[in-house]
Amino acid sequence: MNNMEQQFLEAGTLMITGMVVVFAFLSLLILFITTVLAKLADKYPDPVAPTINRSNKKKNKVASGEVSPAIVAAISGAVKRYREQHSQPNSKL
Amino acid sequence: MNNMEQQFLEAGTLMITGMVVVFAFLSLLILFITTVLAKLADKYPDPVAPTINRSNKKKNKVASGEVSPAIVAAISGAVKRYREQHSQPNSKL
Amino acid sequence: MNNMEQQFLEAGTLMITGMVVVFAFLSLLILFITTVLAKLADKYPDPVAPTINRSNKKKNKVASGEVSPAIVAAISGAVKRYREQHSQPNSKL
Amino acid sequence: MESLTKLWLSTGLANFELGQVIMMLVGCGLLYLAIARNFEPLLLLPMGFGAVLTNIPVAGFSEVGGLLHYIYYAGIDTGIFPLLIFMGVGAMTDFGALIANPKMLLLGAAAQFGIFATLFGAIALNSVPGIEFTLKDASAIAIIGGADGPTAIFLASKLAPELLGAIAVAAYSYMALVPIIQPPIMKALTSEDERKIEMAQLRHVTKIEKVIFPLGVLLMTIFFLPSATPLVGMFCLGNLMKECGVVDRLSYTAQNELINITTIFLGLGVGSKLSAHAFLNVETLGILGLGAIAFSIGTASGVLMAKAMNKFSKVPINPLIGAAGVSAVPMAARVANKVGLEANPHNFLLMHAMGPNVAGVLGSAVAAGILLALV
Amino acid sequence: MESLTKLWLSTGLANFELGQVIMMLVGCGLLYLAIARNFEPLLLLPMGFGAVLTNIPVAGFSEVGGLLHYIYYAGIDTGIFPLLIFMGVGAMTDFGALIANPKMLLLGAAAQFGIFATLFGAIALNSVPGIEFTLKDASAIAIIGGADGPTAIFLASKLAPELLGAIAVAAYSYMALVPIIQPPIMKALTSEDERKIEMAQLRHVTKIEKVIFPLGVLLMTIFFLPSATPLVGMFCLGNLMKECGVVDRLSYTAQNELINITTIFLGLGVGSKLSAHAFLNVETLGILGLGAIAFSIGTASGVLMAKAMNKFSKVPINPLIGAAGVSAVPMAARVANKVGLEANPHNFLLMHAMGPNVAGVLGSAVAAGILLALV
Amino acid sequence: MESLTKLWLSTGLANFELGQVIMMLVGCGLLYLAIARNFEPLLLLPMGFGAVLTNIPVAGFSEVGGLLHYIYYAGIDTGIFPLLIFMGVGAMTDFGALIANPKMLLLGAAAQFGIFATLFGAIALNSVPGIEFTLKDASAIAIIGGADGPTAIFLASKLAPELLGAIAVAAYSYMALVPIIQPPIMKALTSEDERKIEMAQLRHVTKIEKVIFPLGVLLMTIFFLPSATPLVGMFCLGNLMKECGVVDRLSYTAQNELINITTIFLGLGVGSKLSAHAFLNVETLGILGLGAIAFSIGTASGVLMAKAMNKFSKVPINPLIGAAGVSAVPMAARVANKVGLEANPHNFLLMHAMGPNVAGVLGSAVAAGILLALV
Ligand code: NA
Ligand code: NA
Ligand code: NA
Repeated sequence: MNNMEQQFLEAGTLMITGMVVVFAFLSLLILFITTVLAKLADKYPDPVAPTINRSNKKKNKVASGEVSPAIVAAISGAVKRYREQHSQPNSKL
Repeated sequence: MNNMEQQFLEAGTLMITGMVVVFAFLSLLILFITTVLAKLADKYPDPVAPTINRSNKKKNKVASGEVSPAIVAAISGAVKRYREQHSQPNSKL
Repeated sequence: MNNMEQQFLEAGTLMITGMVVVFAFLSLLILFITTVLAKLADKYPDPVAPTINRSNKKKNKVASGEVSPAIVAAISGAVKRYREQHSQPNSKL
Repeated sequence: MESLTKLWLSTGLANFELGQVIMMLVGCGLLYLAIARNFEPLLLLPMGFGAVLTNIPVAGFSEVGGLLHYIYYAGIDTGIFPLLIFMGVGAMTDFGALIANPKMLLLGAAAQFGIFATLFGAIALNSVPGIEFTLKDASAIAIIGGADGPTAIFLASKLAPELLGAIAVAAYSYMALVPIIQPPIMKALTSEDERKIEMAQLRHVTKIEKVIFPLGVLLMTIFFLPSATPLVGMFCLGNLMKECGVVDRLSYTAQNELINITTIFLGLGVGSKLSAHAFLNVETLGILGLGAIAFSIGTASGVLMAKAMNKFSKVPINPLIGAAGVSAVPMAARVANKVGLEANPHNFLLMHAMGPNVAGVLGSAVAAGILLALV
Repeated sequence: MESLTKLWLSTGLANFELGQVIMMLVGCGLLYLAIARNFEPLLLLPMGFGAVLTNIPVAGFSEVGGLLHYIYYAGIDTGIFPLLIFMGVGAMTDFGALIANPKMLLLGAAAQFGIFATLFGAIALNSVPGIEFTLKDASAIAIIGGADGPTAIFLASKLAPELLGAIAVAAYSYMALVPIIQPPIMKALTSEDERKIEMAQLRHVTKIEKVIFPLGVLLMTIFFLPSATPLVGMFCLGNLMKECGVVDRLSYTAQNELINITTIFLGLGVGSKLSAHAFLNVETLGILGLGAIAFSIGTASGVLMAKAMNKFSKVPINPLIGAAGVSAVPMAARVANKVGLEANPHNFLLMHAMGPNVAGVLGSAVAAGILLALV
Repeated sequence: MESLTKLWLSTGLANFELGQVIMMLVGCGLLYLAIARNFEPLLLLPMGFGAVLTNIPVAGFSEVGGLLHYIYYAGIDTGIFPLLIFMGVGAMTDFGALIANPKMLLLGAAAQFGIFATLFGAIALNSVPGIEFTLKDASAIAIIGGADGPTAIFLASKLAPELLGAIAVAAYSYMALVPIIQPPIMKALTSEDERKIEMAQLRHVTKIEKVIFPLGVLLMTIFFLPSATPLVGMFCLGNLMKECGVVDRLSYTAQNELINITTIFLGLGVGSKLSAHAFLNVETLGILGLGAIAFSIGTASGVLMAKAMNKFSKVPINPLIGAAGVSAVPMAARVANKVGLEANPHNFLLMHAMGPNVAGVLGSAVAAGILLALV
């Protein structure tokens, strides 16, 4: 058996082993998600957001996660400006 | 004198020396604060803030340190969003 | 020729060589700017900003680069506050 | 006069070797791709710049005492930089789409076929005169098919450091070319009807699932493939910091300052391996060719696996999302979305494609671990 | 087949030693405390993760060439990481409350009795078979009573590096337990009336005082205790950067990016010392026990000193704030405030407790310097 | 008793040497200049603090195992810190004003005469007993005239590391003194009429020019002066990151966190070279004197060159902007603006002075390259 044949054999073994292990590993991960994680999700559900409160709030004031796009644009500009003010050219550093 | 007795003796000496030095050191620091710093505070008082100006300002516009909580909430959200926009998932880094 | 004379000679040579090279180098850079860069600037002008659109926009909403100074002040304060909230004293780190 | 001669002898013009000139042009080419074509600029820009610097005659950037020498040996030879990048990427990654639809992991597994098939190709290339790839070389090259930059750099630094430059260039180039390479393959392997398939909305994923997931992944890697734990471990650390919600300041730093600083240095350090000696040979052509093959086979395997799964699945699966299994986050997912929209304007696949997309990151880290363990 | 055998022999399952499994569980325990119980998560999360990583068989995280090996030797063995953390903490600390009421320094001094008394306990424990603490070991353990993480890590890395893992775990655990450990001691040693004492409002502190204070502290440390200058010096540098007002960008970086990056690495590096060999022995139990003693004695000493001072002081002093003298900034001050509010709903002690609290940081740095100089 | 003796023998008081005391006072002087006088505080504050720390007896900050020892050898001896600073400065620099008016480069060239003329002065000083400057020493001193901190530190670390402390102190002190040193020279060399000259508005500079400019500068440096490529290369990398617009997150990090972290360490490391042995000798006086000469000659050369150019130029050139050619960005440009406004309240020279100002940065990096190549 010459060298190249041997290398092909090695590569072939590696390919088969590799794909088997990759599939086995990620399949186990599926199992982990569908069993362990699913059970945990049942047992520890996310706390329900106080929806009634929220919709009331929304009418009165802007909730922190729901800023209007115009304000976001204005603020993004301001933040950028703020940052630029704090990184003035200062070659003598 | 066996080994353990000697160690106790060392530990005891260390305890006494240690507490004496800690108290001495921090007492000197008290002295430093009540003499040197106090004198410096007298000699170089903080510049008085122009209070009249300020209260006028306050009526007309929001001073930078006194943003209303609602705006702070809105901005905090916006800043967070801004930051998130600048740290998008990019696995190919 | 004693040592110091020799050193003066070296320093003099260095001075002349140095100034010649500095001038030559930066003059070449002038050439580079006036030829290569100028040509590039002609060939690839900056895309013209859609000015008509912009002035319309401006009337309706605050563009991101043109936030009013009052808002910038408010936001700068808020950003500062936000940052401070996120860097609370925590000596136990 | 003597002084001017000395100065002339110290100029680049008097010392250039042809190889250095060519490699500088390669560096400039990378800068062009980064800046003008927006090809993975975060890494190709510092990498191209590093390639220019390392080939400057006389300056000695990559010799003992030179800046790039320090950067390479401190951060890349040790594997530290790619691992820090991986931590930051972990802190940017949302596994929600994958947890909601775990079968997508099979697509991330299938796409790794590109890696292992390429091993064959690399050995076959040894029949070309001037090319002599060991199995280690072949493995380092094949990982390009994983479409994951830090994984490729980490593996290459361990298995074939002398090929690192060419491998990194190929890896990032093909990742940038995802929108060009993948669509024809995706369209060739799917019917119009398949591309039109709409998928069911994903369920809500709870916080506890997201927190435990990285720990579970790490645990399984520890059990079955410890050689992959440097990569998977740092990735899971970053993801845990993001999801746990109690160390936001660390998570924020890992996703921003730390990854930015590391990216600059990683790029420069990888660029420093782009010397004429290491790059200008027929092996580099082989690497570029094999990389393209790995990438294409990976894409095809993902699509074919998704087609097969669609056959046997109760809920419909659009085969296009299989292509996202190569990783190249988030570009491959966006490509799947785009091709899907072309067939059906109401078909938004982006979130569905994020599942196989992040599965592909895990898949290629697992593949890298297998290669490290066996080669 | 041969390949599968090789792969199996490279798995964690085939190579686990019992000690490694147990230490991984310890690491998971730290992660649980950090995430689910919010116990000092900024350090316990990376520390727990480091403990898991370092105990992975085959992977070699803490062997030459491994990531944690580099982190430990570059940053902890050299003392650099704790000193950078101390600089950042200095840049976060406001000495205003202490300057306004300097007598509080005596409380910060008294609370260090916990440290020195523990030296005795450690020597006494030597009579237990299997425990053999040298005076250096005892000193490194006793510093847990200082309730200051970086100080404990710095001292342990100099005096007893092989105990570093256990000492760090104990130090951060007890600091997280401040709200549970301290209140019973505080209540046992004070009467209801004492807990109700309201304190006079603090005077305004000028800028010049705040700027000169860190310089004065450094100067005195130089004169009397140079061995404490690494800790005190970096702390004062951070504080000076904060207060001087002319290097805000440096101060901001020291308090944020730099301390965050260092915290991640410090946690991982400390975690890497949590190997079975170094942790799973009776000495660790001794360390946990002695740490609890040191902490409790420190709390008690602070309260008793405050009671004594209240007797002789013209202005009333609430003895509860003495407990804040152990440091554990700002948690101990908050605990004093909370216990005070329970006795008297109008009694806000938080600002008053910040004085002894930051005094405790200086006190334990001084104590560390004494131990470094004499042991 | 024995213990107290041991403690006393470990105090600073028992171990002080006179030189250490004096050097600490020098360090405090730097802190004073930084904080109270706002003299280049970003660097003088950590530098002054480092000077205090390194002279503490017993503590061993700059001995093997000490913090400053690690900082110095990792970052300054290798040249890494000044190069990172230069990258950050490049990312902060806008070459627009220079590209719009490229003749300004001649002013940046002329101002370097201060550097080369000082070489003469340094040799002449060798006739003073106790001073013995080699040509390397003289070159490292002369670069102070370049008014560029990182360049001075980089060159000194290569040519005369034992003079590094004094050179850095002198360089930053004179840069801070720009508003005091320059105006008299500028007024002495110009007439009232010349100072009143208003300059034409600058043309718009396109994006492509700004992107290609740093690459052109680097290319020319590679061709003609490879020894300057470490400085020029990192500067151009920073500038390219800023201008190209595709790696904003890297550019932002280079200008902020990375440069801030490096600045803290650079200052401490430079300060660690301020030992009595290296600083308290007549050579330091020589360095301070020569630095002042270099600075003044540089300013004068710039102004005279601008006068000459004004004679031959079609568009008017205000000679004041020549003084900005020494660099000291942006202070020198502001000084030119201020002196111009004094003569003519409608004369805004700031943007015009930015051209020679940034040209001066390139000029002194070129001068440093020449000195590295020839000395
Ligand atoms: Na992949
Ligand atoms: Na303490
Ligand atoms: Na200059």
